[in-house]
Amino acid sequence: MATVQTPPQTQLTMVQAIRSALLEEMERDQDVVILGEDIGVRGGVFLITEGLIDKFGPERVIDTPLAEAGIIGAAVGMALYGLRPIAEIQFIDFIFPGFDLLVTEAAKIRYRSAGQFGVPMVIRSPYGGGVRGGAYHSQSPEAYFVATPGLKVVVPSNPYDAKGLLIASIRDPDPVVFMEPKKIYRAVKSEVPAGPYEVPLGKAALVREGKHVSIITFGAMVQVALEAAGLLAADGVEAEILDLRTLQPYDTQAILTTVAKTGHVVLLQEAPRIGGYCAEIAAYIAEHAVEHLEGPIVRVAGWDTAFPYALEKVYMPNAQRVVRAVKKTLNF
Amino acid sequence: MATVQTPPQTQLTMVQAIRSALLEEMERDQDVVILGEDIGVRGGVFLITEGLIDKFGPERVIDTPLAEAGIIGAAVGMALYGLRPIAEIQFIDFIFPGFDLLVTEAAKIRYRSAGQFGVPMVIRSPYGGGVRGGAYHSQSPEAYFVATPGLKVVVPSNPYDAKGLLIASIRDPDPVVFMEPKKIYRAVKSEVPAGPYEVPLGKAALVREGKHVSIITFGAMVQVALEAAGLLAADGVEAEILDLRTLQPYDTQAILTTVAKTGHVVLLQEAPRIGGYCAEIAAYIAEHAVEHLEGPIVRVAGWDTAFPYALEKVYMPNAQRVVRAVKKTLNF
Amino acid sequence: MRIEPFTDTPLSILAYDGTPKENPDSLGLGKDDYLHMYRWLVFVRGVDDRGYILVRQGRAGFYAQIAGQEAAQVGSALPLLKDDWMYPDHRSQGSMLVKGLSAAEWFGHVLGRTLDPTQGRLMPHGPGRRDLHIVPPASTVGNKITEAVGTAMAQRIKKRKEITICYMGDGATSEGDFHVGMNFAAVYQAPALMFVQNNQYAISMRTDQQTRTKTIAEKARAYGMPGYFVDGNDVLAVYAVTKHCADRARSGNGPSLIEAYTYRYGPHSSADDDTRYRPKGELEMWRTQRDPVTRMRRFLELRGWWSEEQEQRLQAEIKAQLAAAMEEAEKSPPPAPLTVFDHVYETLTPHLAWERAELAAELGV
Amino acid sequence: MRIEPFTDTPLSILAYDGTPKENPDSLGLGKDDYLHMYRWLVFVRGVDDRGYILVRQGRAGFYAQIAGQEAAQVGSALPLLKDDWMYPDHRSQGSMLVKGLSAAEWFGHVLGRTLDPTQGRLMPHGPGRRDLHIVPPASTVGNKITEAVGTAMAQRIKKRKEITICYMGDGATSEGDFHVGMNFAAVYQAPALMFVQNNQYAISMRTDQQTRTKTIAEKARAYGMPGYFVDGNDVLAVYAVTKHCADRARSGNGPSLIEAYTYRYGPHSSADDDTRYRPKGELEMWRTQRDPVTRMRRFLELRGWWSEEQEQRLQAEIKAQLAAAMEEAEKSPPPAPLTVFDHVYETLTPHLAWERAELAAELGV
Ligand SMILES: Cc1ncc(C[n+]2csc(CCOP(=O)(O)OP(=O)(O)O)c2C)c(N)n1
Ligand SMILES: Cc1ncc(C[n+]2csc(CCOP(=O)(O)OP(=O)(O)O)c2C)c(N)n1
Ligand SMILES: [Mg+2]
Ligand SMILES: [Mg+2]
Repeated sequence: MATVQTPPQTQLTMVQAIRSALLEEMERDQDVVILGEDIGVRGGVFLITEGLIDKFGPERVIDTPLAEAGIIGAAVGMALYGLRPIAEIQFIDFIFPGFDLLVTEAAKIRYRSAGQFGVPMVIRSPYGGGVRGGAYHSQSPEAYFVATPGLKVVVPSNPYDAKGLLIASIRDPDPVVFMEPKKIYRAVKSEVPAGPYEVPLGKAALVREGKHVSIITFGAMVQVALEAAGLLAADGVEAEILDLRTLQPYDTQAILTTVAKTGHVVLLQEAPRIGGYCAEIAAYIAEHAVEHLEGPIVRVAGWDTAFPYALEKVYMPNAQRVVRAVKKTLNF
Repeated sequence: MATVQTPPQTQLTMVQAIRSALLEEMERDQDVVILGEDIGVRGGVFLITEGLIDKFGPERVIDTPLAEAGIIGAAVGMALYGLRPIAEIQFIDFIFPGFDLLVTEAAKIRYRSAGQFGVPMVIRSPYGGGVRGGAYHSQSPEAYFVATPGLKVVVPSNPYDAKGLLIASIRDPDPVVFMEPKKIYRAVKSEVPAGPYEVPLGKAALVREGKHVSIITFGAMVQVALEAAGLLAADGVEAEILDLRTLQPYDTQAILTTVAKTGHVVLLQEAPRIGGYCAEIAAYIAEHAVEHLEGPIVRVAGWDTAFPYALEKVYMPNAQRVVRAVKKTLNF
Repeated sequence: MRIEPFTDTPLSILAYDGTPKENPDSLGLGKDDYLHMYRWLVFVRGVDDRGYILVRQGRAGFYAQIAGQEAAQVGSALPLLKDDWMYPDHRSQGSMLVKGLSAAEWFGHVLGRTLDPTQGRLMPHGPGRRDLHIVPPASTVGNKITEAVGTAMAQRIKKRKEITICYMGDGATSEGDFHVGMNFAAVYQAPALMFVQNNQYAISMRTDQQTRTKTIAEKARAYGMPGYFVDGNDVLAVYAVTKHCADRARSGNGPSLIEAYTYRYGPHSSADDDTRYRPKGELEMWRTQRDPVTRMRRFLELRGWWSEEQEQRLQAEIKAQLAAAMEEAEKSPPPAPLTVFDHVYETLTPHLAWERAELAAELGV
Repeated sequence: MRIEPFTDTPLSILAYDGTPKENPDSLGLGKDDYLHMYRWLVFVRGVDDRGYILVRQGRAGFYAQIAGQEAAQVGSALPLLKDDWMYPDHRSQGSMLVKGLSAAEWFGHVLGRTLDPTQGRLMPHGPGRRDLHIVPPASTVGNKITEAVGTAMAQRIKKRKEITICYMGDGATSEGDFHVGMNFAAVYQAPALMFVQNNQYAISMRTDQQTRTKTIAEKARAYGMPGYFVDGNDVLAVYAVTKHCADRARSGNGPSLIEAYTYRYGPHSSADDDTRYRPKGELEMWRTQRDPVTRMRRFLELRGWWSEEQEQRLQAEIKAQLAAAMEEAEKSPPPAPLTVFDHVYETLTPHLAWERAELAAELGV
């Protein structure tokens, strides 16, 4: 991890941390532009881009018509030209009208041009449940992006990482899908330095050390893992928590290390289980660390349904479910 | 499996078998309509719908404008109304402009209407490599569909199954993505009965028995697995081959049975490895059958790149790679 | 009113003050019909006001008001027949109520109770009802347009004399699905009404930021389809144009685009802060000078068909009706936890059955 | 020729027989320019003919011929300046060649050799070249339109006097991305030329099955953008209209849609059987009476600038040039196996490095 440089630190929410990354990168580099629905005068529906249009004008803070294919497509065309566009998708559930531009174009142009063209762009978007958003304001579609070679996929779990990962994503030469856990947009604060810094892509963070079981997760679920670890500790079970931070490319070394240490694995995600991201981690472990496993790899995930509105609480993974999963693998 | 009823059997290719399923189901049920690009007078680019427009007219064999969102969206609207549309996507690489209609609408309407509305439709489309199709006529995007609750996903590996699975899909009350391995459209023949029959969704087929290792795969890769099994047999290794046929919902029982029997697993798919479908199978086994594993679960897959044109042979999984994977898990 | 496509100014029958510019009786309507229409305007406004209160009370997670757009919704839904299909968008509850959804169901929907025909599955911007041929809207803007056209194509294939109406906002016309759906509708001459409520904003984006055309209606030119530009706050004009297009579609003469020019009074939704983007005075102007409910009332008064006393009686009657509906909704229980697994597929897959058992164990049920 | 949008008949300068309907010199072109244009027409036809042979020899997996559409491509590419950007589609090799791609590179592309600037990564319907600002097309119809507009928006943001041209077929205009791209281009007044080669078919689908409008050009009305309908087999008319729109865009006056009405002689691609859907006689009519190359030649002959002898000399010269180009392409090796991992990302990820090592072990390299 890049050394954190400078003194002026403040307690910021994730919204504030992300906004400060945008602001500082736009100040640093004229080629950084942002585009999306309602990001100008409205400041974005979560106010992440508040005030940026006043500072940088409508040519660099581009309010767009209501068309995700246009937002992503235009961003790709800008990136090919040499700008560094950051596209906002208002909720990640609405990325699908522009999905073709993402998987067919953004992800593959470097490859199909044999490296002549690159697509240095970021798509940032709030994802996930817990805000009474129902089926179309709650999804966690990371599995689609990860199954697409050419994309990088980043999910911060706290304000410090959010800023550093976003800056690293903006500076990255390849397209990055940056998924922001909206449930904790304002719920969690952390120390965030005032100047620019990078949290490198591809590196996981060990957010809790433990010796009995490894809980591997990311994004908003890190909070749930921490809560579970608290409950487990009361029972004498010390859980190690690995926050992947980057889902693609993921930190294989960190995964192997924790699995070798504990021998027990629980994987935790919000998305439905079948075909979800954690399947990849399970598969990786089953191929490369099977000799360390002392119990089944248990997945805790959203149920394999659409995301419900009234039954949201029943749907979302919670600490109790994680505890049960841990016991399942430990008592194997 | 439904008992196969009737005498007149003929050797058919997959193209012919699929065509006969369409023809017979359209004869049986007035509500079955087909729609897609060039499926009318042109008979489809692979001639699967050849002659159907003459038989059923342009109201039931609907040549569409060039817009996959329209094809899928119109099919959804027809299905909601009570028809049984079968939408053809000319190549599955081109499903993405209509992806939103598939994952946001087709997959979720039954759920969001609390069962009031169903979407009994089939999307059939050729997939996969081996035809010099390059990045956009070769993909195997099943992982996206499987990660979407509400969709069923079916991939036949031979003409007999193709017909029976397609008929079962047409009659199924839920949306089915039916992926046709175009590499073996005309390469493999099998006995196909003349009348209608169903191969039930959700049931795998054991295409080869063996005791040392389980190769779990589907679609065009079944041929590769068989070739590998031949090579292995020469070395005294008896591979069991499970053809999943339905990827969602998949046949957990068949998987557990073969894993318990052999203790060694190789998973084989054409798509890139990371986040691919086989990860789900690995995860399932690692959760529910870890006690039977005597070696790592090894995945053989496409490389994690876009699909190349000139280097297609280097890209596609082949029997040698499967053999190497088998040895890796056996010599563990 | 001559009903012509592609006019520069909105087609209208009533002036802003309710004076008829021409005799609306040529529409074939009589006193009872006018009173009926007015009652609907007052009723849907009442339902919406009550519904919105639930969010402010913290009892609902979301609400998108229709206030200001009642005439567009009532006027376009009244010409529909029982067998016609409706694809509402996230701001069409007025149309749904006219089509047959009950106020109690709407409140049940907003509260996420089992009285909701969609069982609390959706954020509250629209349930559906199969028997009424109302398809439940999703949040996603625009992607019901191609489906609505597919339904209309099916109606034509089955040679039924039915039509399908599809509601969308001005913002939705920027999505690719608008284009694809319009084109399919025209190519197949599907009996579809593409009904745009142009309330001048898509959240914060004004229509002139959304598109460079002066009207939405003229976009129909790109599809060889007629496009009608109508005053969306004039319930009679909306009714007349919709009826005209419905008849046309029903008799096999193909689809139409209708743009109802209107204005929303509330924020985009309960999560919005509209003071950030609305120019000062604009809202007040529309509310005081162009209100669709008041306009129709003035018309009735000019005809001598409506009095202050009748108004008060109507208000009281609706108030009571809505109180009863709310009570019914509140009594309705929320969906049971294990129902979360229902209706992913028609029948439970083995995997879902396993998950259901896991949850049952967790809950001890 | 007055260059006006939304005409009912295609704008043209040369009659089918090559007679000028009006003096084309008003375009500011002289003899050398006309000869230059003609040479390009002959050259791109020659390249294409040779390229197609490779499929018939089984040395390429796919080919989409441009025969019949040479004037549309040459006429629209010639007005471009060096810094302008080009987004070709799957049938635009004529334009790419004019923009600077060499014939040898094209053949290398068709053969999948390293001479291909895109290193055999794509099915052969178009390489790209960064230094020439040619973006490599994908197969997917229509999805480069929004990107092209993004590039044009960037050119405007950076205050460059450049423009971007985006090629597409008639079929592509049915995709949602066409709509979205057109709308963005108009809203931001991006310096973009949306150039439609209407060759009357999208594989088997005739334009009248694709849309209900008479022309593609009139679709521009839905975006508040001018739409020009031009005879795509008249290289002078295409040149004139494109130049007009390019100048307009370059001086900050926004985008245009251009529909070049043309015809393809070959099947859709080497995998197609066009006899299944083409009406009898149609192809022959176009080939014998409206050929774009012949038409320009007749014009030159009428002016007394071209003889049979000059023609033969040109043909021979190009033949030799292409033989050399083909030889160069054939000498170029196919890409090395391990390069399959290059350029997924700018740098190899650990996972790809591991896969690369696996393949190296497999190949013993
Ligand atoms: C595809 C998609 N993109 C973005 C959103 C977020 N969103 C919800 S409503 C809305 C504006 C809709 O405007 P309009 O179509 O004019 O309808 P109105 O809300 O004004 O009735 C937006 C951007 C969404 N729901 N779906
Ligand atoms: C999104 C998408 N759908 C379908 C196809 C298959 N396909 C390739 S070219 C083509 C027709 C294109 O027609 P048009 O745009 O008129 O261009 P033309 O080939 O006539 O030059 C089709 C349907 C595709 N490549 N991409
Ligand atoms: Mg609006
Ligand atoms: Mg064409």
